[in-house]
Amino acid sequence: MKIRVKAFASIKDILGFDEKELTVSDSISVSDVVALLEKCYPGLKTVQDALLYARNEEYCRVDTELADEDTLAIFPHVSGG
Amino acid sequence: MKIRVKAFASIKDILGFDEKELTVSDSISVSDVVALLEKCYPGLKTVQDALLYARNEEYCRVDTELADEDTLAIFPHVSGG
Amino acid sequence: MKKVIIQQEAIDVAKYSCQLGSDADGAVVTFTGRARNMSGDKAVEYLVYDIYNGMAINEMQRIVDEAMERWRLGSCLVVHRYGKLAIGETSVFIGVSSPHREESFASSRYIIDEIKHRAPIWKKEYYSDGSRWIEGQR
Amino acid sequence: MKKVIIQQEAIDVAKYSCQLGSDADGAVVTFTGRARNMSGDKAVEYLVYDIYNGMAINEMQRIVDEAMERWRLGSCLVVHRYGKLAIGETSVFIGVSSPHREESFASSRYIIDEIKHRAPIWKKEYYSDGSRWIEGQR
Repeated sequence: MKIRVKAFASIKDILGFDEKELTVSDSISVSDVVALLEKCYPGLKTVQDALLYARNEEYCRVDTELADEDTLAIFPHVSGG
Repeated sequence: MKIRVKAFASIKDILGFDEKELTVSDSISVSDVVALLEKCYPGLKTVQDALLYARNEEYCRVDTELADEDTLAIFPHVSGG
Repeated sequence: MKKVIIQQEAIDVAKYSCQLGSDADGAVVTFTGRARNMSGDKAVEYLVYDIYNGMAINEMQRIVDEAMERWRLGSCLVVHRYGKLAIGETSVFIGVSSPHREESFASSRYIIDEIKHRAPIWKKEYYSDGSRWIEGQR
Repeated sequence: MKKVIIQQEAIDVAKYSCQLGSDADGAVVTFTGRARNMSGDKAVEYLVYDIYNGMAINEMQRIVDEAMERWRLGSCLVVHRYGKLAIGETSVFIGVSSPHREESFASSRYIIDEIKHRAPIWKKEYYSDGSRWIEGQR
Protein backbone atom coordinates (compact mmCIF):
# COMPACT_ATOMS: atom_id res chain seq x y z
CA MET A 1 0.00 0.00 0.00
CA LYS A 2 0.98 3.63 -0.33
CA ILE A 3 1.32 6.15 2.46
CA ARG A 4 2.44 9.72 2.50
CA VAL A 5 4.94 10.91 5.14
CA LYS A 6 5.10 14.54 6.15
CA ALA A 7 7.87 16.06 8.27
CA PHE A 8 7.99 19.37 10.09
CA ALA A 9 10.51 21.65 11.81
CA SER A 10 13.70 19.85 12.96
CA ILE A 11 12.44 16.53 11.61
CA LYS A 12 12.18 18.05 8.15
CA ASP A 13 15.85 19.06 8.47
CA ILE A 14 16.87 15.55 9.57
CA LEU A 15 14.91 13.77 6.83
CA GLY A 16 15.69 16.31 4.14
CA PHE A 17 12.10 16.34 2.82
CA ASP A 18 8.81 17.79 3.91
CA GLU A 19 6.69 15.22 2.11
CA LYS A 20 7.37 11.79 0.59
CA GLU A 21 5.33 8.88 -0.70
CA LEU A 22 6.32 5.44 0.59
CA THR A 23 5.22 2.05 -0.63
CA VAL A 24 4.93 -0.17 2.42
CA SER A 25 3.49 -3.55 3.37
CA ASP A 26 -0.13 -3.75 4.57
CA SER A 27 -0.94 -3.52 8.29
CA ILE A 28 2.07 -1.42 9.11
CA SER A 29 2.16 0.66 12.27
CA VAL A 30 3.58 4.14 12.91
CA SER A 31 6.56 2.63 14.74
CA ASP A 32 7.26 0.31 11.79
CA VAL A 33 7.42 3.33 9.47
CA VAL A 34 9.73 5.15 11.85
CA ALA A 35 12.00 2.07 11.99
CA LEU A 36 12.07 2.02 8.19
CA LEU A 37 12.95 5.69 8.02
CA GLU A 38 15.72 5.28 10.59
CA LYS A 39 17.56 2.95 8.23
CA CYS A 40 17.87 5.69 5.61
CA TYR A 41 18.05 8.61 8.05
CA PRO A 42 20.02 7.52 11.15
CA GLY A 43 19.69 11.04 12.63
CA LEU A 44 16.09 10.19 13.40
CA LYS A 45 17.22 7.79 16.15
CA THR A 46 18.69 10.62 18.20
CA VAL A 47 15.35 12.41 18.51
CA GLN A 48 13.01 9.42 18.67
CA ASP A 49 11.84 10.01 22.23
CA ALA A 50 10.78 13.54 21.36
CA LEU A 51 8.67 12.68 18.32
CA LEU A 52 4.95 13.24 17.91
CA TYR A 53 2.78 11.63 15.24
CA ALA A 54 -0.42 12.49 13.41
CA ARG A 55 -2.44 10.20 11.16
CA ASN A 56 -4.59 12.08 8.66
CA GLU A 57 -4.23 15.36 10.57
CA GLU A 58 -5.11 13.92 13.99
CA TYR A 59 -2.63 13.13 16.75
CA CYS A 60 -2.04 9.38 17.01
CA ARG A 61 -0.01 6.92 19.10
CA VAL A 62 3.13 5.19 17.94
CA ASP A 63 1.31 1.82 17.82
CA THR A 64 -1.45 3.13 15.51
CA GLU A 65 -2.00 0.96 12.40
CA LEU A 66 -1.91 2.77 9.07
CA ALA A 67 -4.15 2.15 6.07
CA ASP A 68 -3.67 2.65 2.35
CA GLU A 69 -3.59 6.35 1.34
CA ASP A 70 -2.98 7.49 4.92
CA THR A 71 -0.88 10.53 5.66
CA LEU A 72 1.54 10.14 8.56
CA ALA A 73 3.07 13.33 9.95
CA ILE A 74 6.19 13.20 12.12
CA PHE A 75 7.25 16.21 14.14
CA PRO A 76 8.82 17.44 17.38
CA HIS A 77 6.90 18.96 20.30
CA VAL A 78 5.11 22.07 19.09
CA SER A 79 6.23 25.62 19.91
CA GLY A 80 3.74 27.94 18.23
CA GLY A 81 1.86 30.83 19.76
CA MET B 1 -12.81 76.98 59.24
CA LYS B 2 -13.95 76.29 55.72
CA ILE B 3 -14.25 72.92 54.05
CA ARG B 4 -15.58 71.87 50.69
CA VAL B 5 -17.98 68.91 50.43
CA LYS B 6 -18.24 66.95 47.21
CA ALA B 7 -20.96 64.38 46.48
CA PHE B 8 -21.14 61.71 43.77
CA ALA B 9 -23.66 59.35 42.23
CA SER B 10 -26.68 58.58 44.45
CA ILE B 11 -25.33 60.83 47.23
CA LYS B 12 -25.36 63.76 44.83
CA ASP B 13 -29.05 63.01 44.20
CA ILE B 14 -29.80 62.84 47.94
CA LEU B 15 -27.95 66.04 48.80
CA GLY B 16 -29.02 67.91 45.71
CA PHE B 17 -25.54 69.32 45.08
CA ASP B 18 -22.25 68.07 43.74
CA GLU B 19 -20.13 70.59 45.60
CA LYS B 20 -20.71 72.94 48.53
CA GLU B 21 -18.62 75.04 50.87
CA LEU B 22 -19.34 74.68 54.57
CA THR B 23 -18.13 76.80 57.44
CA VAL B 24 -17.53 74.47 60.37
CA SER B 25 -15.86 74.53 63.78
CA ASP B 26 -12.18 73.59 64.07
CA SER B 27 -11.15 69.99 64.76
CA ILE B 28 -14.20 68.52 63.15
CA SER B 29 -14.20 64.89 61.96
CA VAL B 30 -15.75 63.30 58.89
CA SER B 31 -18.52 61.78 61.01
CA ASP B 32 -19.27 65.20 62.53
CA VAL B 33 -19.75 66.64 59.04
CA VAL B 34 -21.99 63.74 58.05
CA ALA B 35 -24.07 64.32 61.22
CA LEU B 36 -24.38 68.00 60.28
CA LEU B 37 -25.48 67.15 56.75
CA GLU B 38 -28.04 64.64 58.02
CA LYS B 39 -29.90 67.46 59.77
CA CYS B 40 -30.52 69.22 56.47
CA TYR B 41 -30.70 66.10 54.32
CA PRO B 42 -32.42 63.31 56.30
CA GLY B 43 -32.16 60.99 53.27
CA LEU B 44 -28.49 60.64 54.06
CA LYS B 45 -29.32 58.58 57.17
CA THR B 46 -30.80 55.79 55.09
CA VAL B 47 -27.55 55.17 53.22
CA GLN B 48 -25.03 55.91 55.96
CA ASP B 49 -23.69 52.37 56.25
CA ALA B 50 -22.90 52.32 52.57
CA LEU B 51 -20.92 55.56 52.44
CA LEU B 52 -17.28 55.98 51.55
CA TYR B 53 -15.20 59.08 52.23
CA ALA B 54 -12.19 60.77 50.72
CA ARG B 55 -10.20 63.63 52.19
CA ASN B 56 -8.31 65.66 49.58
CA GLU B 57 -8.73 62.93 46.96
CA GLU B 58 -7.56 60.07 49.19
CA TYR B 59 -9.80 57.50 50.84
CA CYS B 60 -10.18 58.23 54.56
CA ARG B 61 -11.92 56.75 57.59
CA VAL B 62 -15.04 58.21 59.17
CA ASP B 63 -13.05 59.30 62.25
CA THR B 64 -10.52 61.30 60.21
CA GLU B 65 -10.06 64.88 61.42
CA LEU B 66 -10.46 67.60 58.82
CA ALA B 67 -8.37 70.75 58.47
CA ASP B 68 -9.11 74.19 57.04
CA GLU B 69 -9.47 74.17 53.23
CA ASP B 70 -9.91 70.39 53.12
CA THR B 71 -12.12 68.77 50.54
CA LEU B 72 -14.32 65.96 51.84
CA ALA B 73 -15.92 63.71 49.24
CA ILE B 74 -18.90 61.52 50.13
CA PHE B 75 -19.99 58.71 47.85
CA PRO B 76 -21.41 55.20 47.63
CA HIS B 77 -19.39 52.08 46.81
CA VAL B 78 -17.85 52.49 43.38
CA SER B 79 -19.09 50.71 40.26
CA GLY B 80 -16.84 51.81 37.40
CA GLY B 81 -15.02 49.66 34.93
CA MET C 1 5.11 53.27 28.55
CA LYS C 2 2.85 53.95 31.52
CA LYS C 3 -0.27 56.05 31.09
CA VAL C 4 -3.66 56.64 32.73
CA ILE C 5 -6.26 58.61 30.80
CA ILE C 6 -9.77 59.76 31.68
CA GLN C 7 -11.85 61.03 28.79
CA GLN C 8 -15.40 61.90 27.82
CA GLU C 9 -15.06 61.12 24.11
CA ALA C 10 -15.36 57.59 22.71
CA ILE C 11 -12.37 55.29 23.39
CA ASP C 12 -10.58 54.31 20.19
CA VAL C 13 -9.61 50.72 21.04
CA ALA C 14 -7.70 50.21 17.78
CA LYS C 15 -5.62 53.34 18.33
CA TYR C 16 -4.70 52.43 21.89
CA SER C 17 -4.06 48.76 21.06
CA CYS C 18 -1.35 49.75 18.61
CA GLN C 19 0.59 51.68 21.25
CA LEU C 20 1.34 48.59 23.33
CA GLY C 21 4.45 46.44 23.42
CA SER C 22 8.15 46.90 22.80
CA ASP C 23 10.65 44.61 21.05
CA ALA C 24 11.34 42.94 24.39
CA ASP C 25 7.69 41.98 24.87
CA GLY C 26 6.36 38.64 23.71
CA ALA C 27 2.83 39.20 25.01
CA VAL C 28 0.13 41.87 24.97
CA VAL C 29 -3.18 41.50 26.80
CA THR C 30 -6.02 43.98 26.51
CA PHE C 31 -9.25 44.17 28.47
CA THR C 32 -12.15 46.21 27.15
CA GLY C 33 -15.21 46.90 29.27
CA ARG C 34 -18.34 47.59 27.21
CA ALA C 35 -21.81 48.98 27.93
CA ARG C 36 -24.03 45.89 27.95
CA ASN C 37 -27.66 45.86 26.80
CA MET C 38 -28.89 43.83 29.77
CA SER C 39 -28.54 44.23 33.53
CA GLY C 40 -29.91 41.11 35.15
CA ASP C 41 -33.18 40.73 33.24
CA LYS C 42 -33.67 44.44 32.58
CA ALA C 43 -32.97 45.99 29.17
CA VAL C 44 -30.55 48.92 29.43
CA GLU C 45 -30.94 51.81 26.98
CA TYR C 46 -27.77 53.70 27.85
CA LEU C 47 -25.37 54.37 30.71
CA VAL C 48 -24.00 57.45 32.43
CA TYR C 49 -20.70 57.30 34.31
CA ASP C 50 -20.06 59.79 37.10
CA ILE C 51 -16.42 60.22 38.02
CA TYR C 52 -14.38 61.99 40.70
CA ASN C 53 -11.80 63.11 38.21
CA GLY C 54 -8.71 64.03 40.19
CA MET C 55 -9.10 61.21 42.68
CA ALA C 56 -9.85 58.64 39.95
CA ILE C 57 -6.62 59.53 38.16
CA ASN C 58 -4.65 59.21 41.41
CA GLU C 59 -6.24 55.92 42.34
CA MET C 60 -5.82 54.39 38.89
CA GLN C 61 -2.20 55.57 38.75
CA ARG C 62 -1.61 53.90 42.10
CA ILE C 63 -3.15 50.66 40.80
CA VAL C 64 -0.91 50.78 37.73
CA ASP C 65 2.13 51.41 39.93
CA GLU C 66 1.22 48.43 42.08
CA ALA C 67 0.92 46.23 38.98
CA MET C 68 4.25 47.41 37.58
CA GLU C 69 5.94 46.76 40.90
CA ARG C 70 4.50 43.26 41.12
CA TRP C 71 4.97 42.17 37.50
CA ARG C 72 7.61 43.00 34.90
CA LEU C 73 5.60 44.99 32.36
CA GLY C 74 6.84 46.68 29.20
CA SER C 75 3.79 48.90 28.90
CA CYS C 76 0.66 49.63 30.86
CA LEU C 77 -2.15 51.82 29.58
CA VAL C 78 -5.51 52.50 31.28
CA VAL C 79 -8.25 54.60 29.69
CA HIS C 80 -11.58 55.21 31.45
CA ARG C 81 -14.51 57.05 30.00
CA TYR C 82 -17.17 59.12 31.75
CA GLY C 83 -20.45 60.75 30.73
CA LYS C 84 -23.10 59.12 28.58
CA LEU C 85 -22.38 55.81 26.82
CA ALA C 86 -24.48 54.06 24.20
CA ILE C 87 -24.81 50.26 24.32
CA GLY C 88 -21.72 48.61 22.83
CA GLU C 89 -19.43 51.54 23.58
CA THR C 90 -16.22 51.05 25.54
CA SER C 91 -16.24 52.19 29.18
CA VAL C 92 -12.70 51.13 30.04
CA PHE C 93 -9.64 49.92 28.16
CA ILE C 94 -6.66 48.26 29.83
CA GLY C 95 -3.61 47.27 27.82
CA VAL C 96 -0.42 45.69 29.15
CA SER C 97 2.61 44.03 27.63
CA SER C 98 5.38 41.87 29.06
CA PRO C 99 8.15 39.50 27.99
CA HIS C 100 6.02 36.45 28.86
CA ARG C 101 2.26 35.96 28.92
CA GLU C 102 1.77 35.15 32.59
CA GLU C 103 2.56 38.72 33.64
CA SER C 104 0.23 40.26 31.07
CA PHE C 105 -2.72 38.08 32.02
CA ALA C 106 -2.20 38.47 35.76
CA SER C 107 -1.63 42.21 35.70
CA SER C 108 -4.54 43.10 33.41
CA ARG C 109 -6.84 41.07 35.63
CA TYR C 110 -5.45 42.76 38.72
CA ILE C 111 -5.89 46.23 37.26
CA ILE C 112 -9.53 45.82 36.20
CA ASP C 113 -10.46 44.15 39.50
CA GLU C 114 -8.86 46.93 41.51
CA ILE C 115 -10.41 49.68 39.36
CA LYS C 116 -13.83 48.18 39.96
CA HIS C 117 -13.18 48.14 43.71
CA ARG C 118 -11.31 51.38 44.24
CA ALA C 119 -11.58 53.94 41.43
CA PRO C 120 -14.21 56.57 42.30
CA ILE C 121 -16.42 56.02 39.26
CA TRP C 122 -20.12 55.19 39.30
CA LYS C 123 -22.40 53.76 36.68
CA LYS C 124 -26.06 54.71 36.25
CA GLU C 125 -28.24 52.49 34.12
CA TYR C 126 -31.13 53.99 32.17
CA TYR C 127 -34.11 51.79 31.32
CA SER C 128 -37.28 52.54 29.38
CA ASP C 129 -39.06 53.04 32.72
CA GLY C 130 -36.47 54.77 34.88
CA SER C 131 -32.86 54.68 36.00
CA ARG C 132 -30.71 53.35 38.80
CA TRP C 133 -27.26 54.01 40.22
CA ILE C 134 -25.25 50.81 40.44
CA GLU C 135 -23.29 50.39 43.67
CA GLY C 136 -20.41 47.99 43.97
CA GLN C 137 -19.31 45.99 46.98
CA ARG C 138 -15.93 46.04 48.61
CA MET D 1 -18.81 34.97 15.88
CA LYS D 2 -16.39 32.04 15.87
CA LYS D 3 -13.41 32.04 13.55
CA VAL D 4 -9.96 30.48 13.19
CA ILE D 5 -7.58 31.94 10.61
CA ILE D 6 -4.08 30.97 9.50
CA GLN D 7 -2.27 33.51 7.38
CA GLN D 8 1.16 34.38 6.06
CA GLU D 9 0.62 38.15 5.83
CA ALA D 10 1.00 40.45 8.85
CA ILE D 11 -1.82 40.27 11.43
CA ASP D 12 -3.75 43.53 11.65
CA VAL D 13 -4.50 43.63 15.38
CA ALA D 14 -6.58 46.79 15.13
CA LYS D 15 -8.80 45.32 12.42
CA TYR D 16 -9.43 42.09 14.28
CA SER D 17 -9.93 43.86 17.64
CA CYS D 18 -12.84 45.81 16.21
CA GLN D 19 -14.70 42.65 15.19
CA LEU D 20 -15.15 41.45 18.76
CA GLY D 21 -18.14 41.78 21.05
CA SER D 22 -21.89 42.09 20.69
CA ASP D 23 -24.37 44.26 22.59
CA ALA D 24 -24.77 41.46 25.13
CA ASP D 25 -21.06 41.43 25.94
CA GLY D 26 -19.62 43.50 28.76
CA ALA D 27 -16.05 42.29 28.33
CA VAL D 28 -13.52 41.74 25.57
CA VAL D 29 -10.07 40.25 26.21
CA THR D 30 -7.37 40.00 23.56
CA PHE D 31 -4.05 38.22 23.70
CA THR D 32 -1.34 39.09 21.19
CA GLY D 33 1.83 37.01 20.89
CA ARG D 34 4.77 38.95 19.46
CA ALA D 35 8.21 38.09 18.11
CA ARG D 36 10.57 39.01 20.94
CA ASN D 37 14.11 40.31 20.42
CA MET D 38 15.64 38.07 23.09
CA SER D 39 15.52 34.33 23.73
CA GLY D 40 17.15 33.67 27.07
CA ASP D 41 20.31 35.79 26.72
CA LYS D 42 20.58 35.44 22.95
CA ALA D 43 19.58 38.26 20.59
CA VAL D 44 17.02 37.11 18.01
CA GLU D 45 17.11 38.70 14.54
CA TYR D 46 13.92 37.20 13.16
CA LEU D 47 11.68 34.14 13.42
CA VAL D 48 10.28 31.58 11.02
CA TYR D 49 7.11 29.66 11.86
CA ASP D 50 6.55 26.27 10.26
CA ILE D 51 2.94 25.09 10.33
CA TYR D 52 1.03 21.92 9.47
CA ASN D 53 -1.78 23.88 7.89
CA GLY D 54 -4.77 21.55 7.74
CA MET D 55 -4.08 19.96 11.08
CA ALA D 56 -3.39 23.30 12.76
CA ILE D 57 -6.78 24.64 11.65
CA ASN D 58 -8.50 21.48 12.95
CA GLU D 59 -6.70 21.56 16.26
CA MET D 60 -7.29 25.28 16.84
CA GLN D 61 -10.95 24.91 15.92
CA ARG D 62 -11.23 22.10 18.45
CA ILE D 63 -9.62 24.30 21.11
CA VAL D 64 -12.07 27.11 20.33
CA ASP D 65 -14.99 24.67 20.50
CA GLU D 66 -13.79 23.46 23.89
CA ALA D 67 -13.58 27.04 25.15
CA MET D 68 -17.06 27.92 23.87
CA GLU D 69 -18.49 24.81 25.49
CA ARG D 70 -16.88 25.60 28.80
CA TRP D 71 -17.53 29.36 28.93
CA ARG D 72 -20.36 31.51 27.61
CA LEU D 73 -18.64 33.52 24.89
CA GLY D 74 -20.16 36.03 22.51
CA SER D 75 -17.26 35.87 20.08
CA CYS D 76 -14.04 33.95 19.70
CA LEU D 77 -11.42 34.74 17.08
CA VAL D 78 -8.01 33.09 16.66
CA VAL D 79 -5.47 34.19 14.04
CA HIS D 80 -2.07 32.51 13.70
CA ARG D 81 0.66 33.55 11.36
CA TYR D 82 3.34 31.45 9.66
CA GLY D 83 6.45 32.15 7.63
CA LYS D 84 9.04 34.80 8.45
CA LEU D 85 8.36 37.33 11.21
CA ALA D 86 10.38 40.43 12.06
CA ILE D 87 10.91 41.35 15.72
CA GLY D 88 7.80 43.08 17.12
CA GLU D 89 5.43 41.46 14.64
CA THR D 90 2.38 39.53 15.83
CA SER D 91 2.58 35.74 15.69
CA VAL D 92 -0.84 35.01 17.17
CA PHE D 93 -3.96 37.00 18.03
CA ILE D 94 -6.74 35.68 20.26
CA GLY D 95 -9.87 37.73 20.90
CA VAL D 96 -12.87 36.71 22.98
CA SER D 97 -15.92 38.49 24.37
CA SER D 98 -18.47 37.55 27.00
CA PRO D 99 -21.19 39.10 29.18
CA HIS D 100 -18.85 39.16 32.21
CA ARG D 101 -15.08 39.43 32.44
CA GLU D 102 -14.31 36.13 34.17
CA GLU D 103 -15.21 34.13 31.05
CA SER D 104 -13.13 36.30 28.75
CA PHE D 105 -10.02 36.11 30.91
CA ALA D 106 -10.31 32.38 31.56
CA SER D 107 -11.08 31.40 27.97
CA SER D 108 -8.37 33.52 26.32
CA ARG D 109 -5.82 32.06 28.72
CA TYR D 110 -7.08 28.55 28.02
CA ILE D 111 -6.91 29.04 24.25
CA ILE D 112 -3.34 30.35 24.13
CA ASP D 113 -2.11 27.69 26.56
CA GLU D 114 -3.71 24.90 24.50
CA ILE D 115 -2.44 26.32 21.20
CA LYS D 116 1.09 26.32 22.59
CA HIS D 117 0.68 22.69 23.66
CA ARG D 118 -1.31 21.21 20.80
CA ALA D 119 -1.35 23.24 17.58
CA PRO D 120 1.23 21.83 15.11
CA ILE D 121 3.25 25.01 14.69
CA TRP D 122 6.98 25.37 15.28
CA LYS D 123 9.15 28.40 15.80
CA LYS D 124 12.72 28.75 14.55
CA GLU D 125 14.86 31.52 15.97
CA TYR D 126 17.53 33.13 13.82
CA TYR D 127 20.55 34.70 15.51
CA SER D 128 23.55 36.53 14.07
CA ASP D 129 25.52 33.27 14.37
CA GLY D 130 22.99 30.60 13.45
CA SER D 131 19.48 29.36 14.07
CA ARG D 132 17.58 26.91 16.22
CA TRP D 133 14.19 25.18 16.19
CA ILE D 134 12.36 25.73 19.46
CA GLU D 135 10.64 22.65 20.84
CA GLY D 136 7.91 22.85 23.42
CA GLN D 137 7.10 20.44 26.21
CA ARG D 138 3.85 18.70 26.83
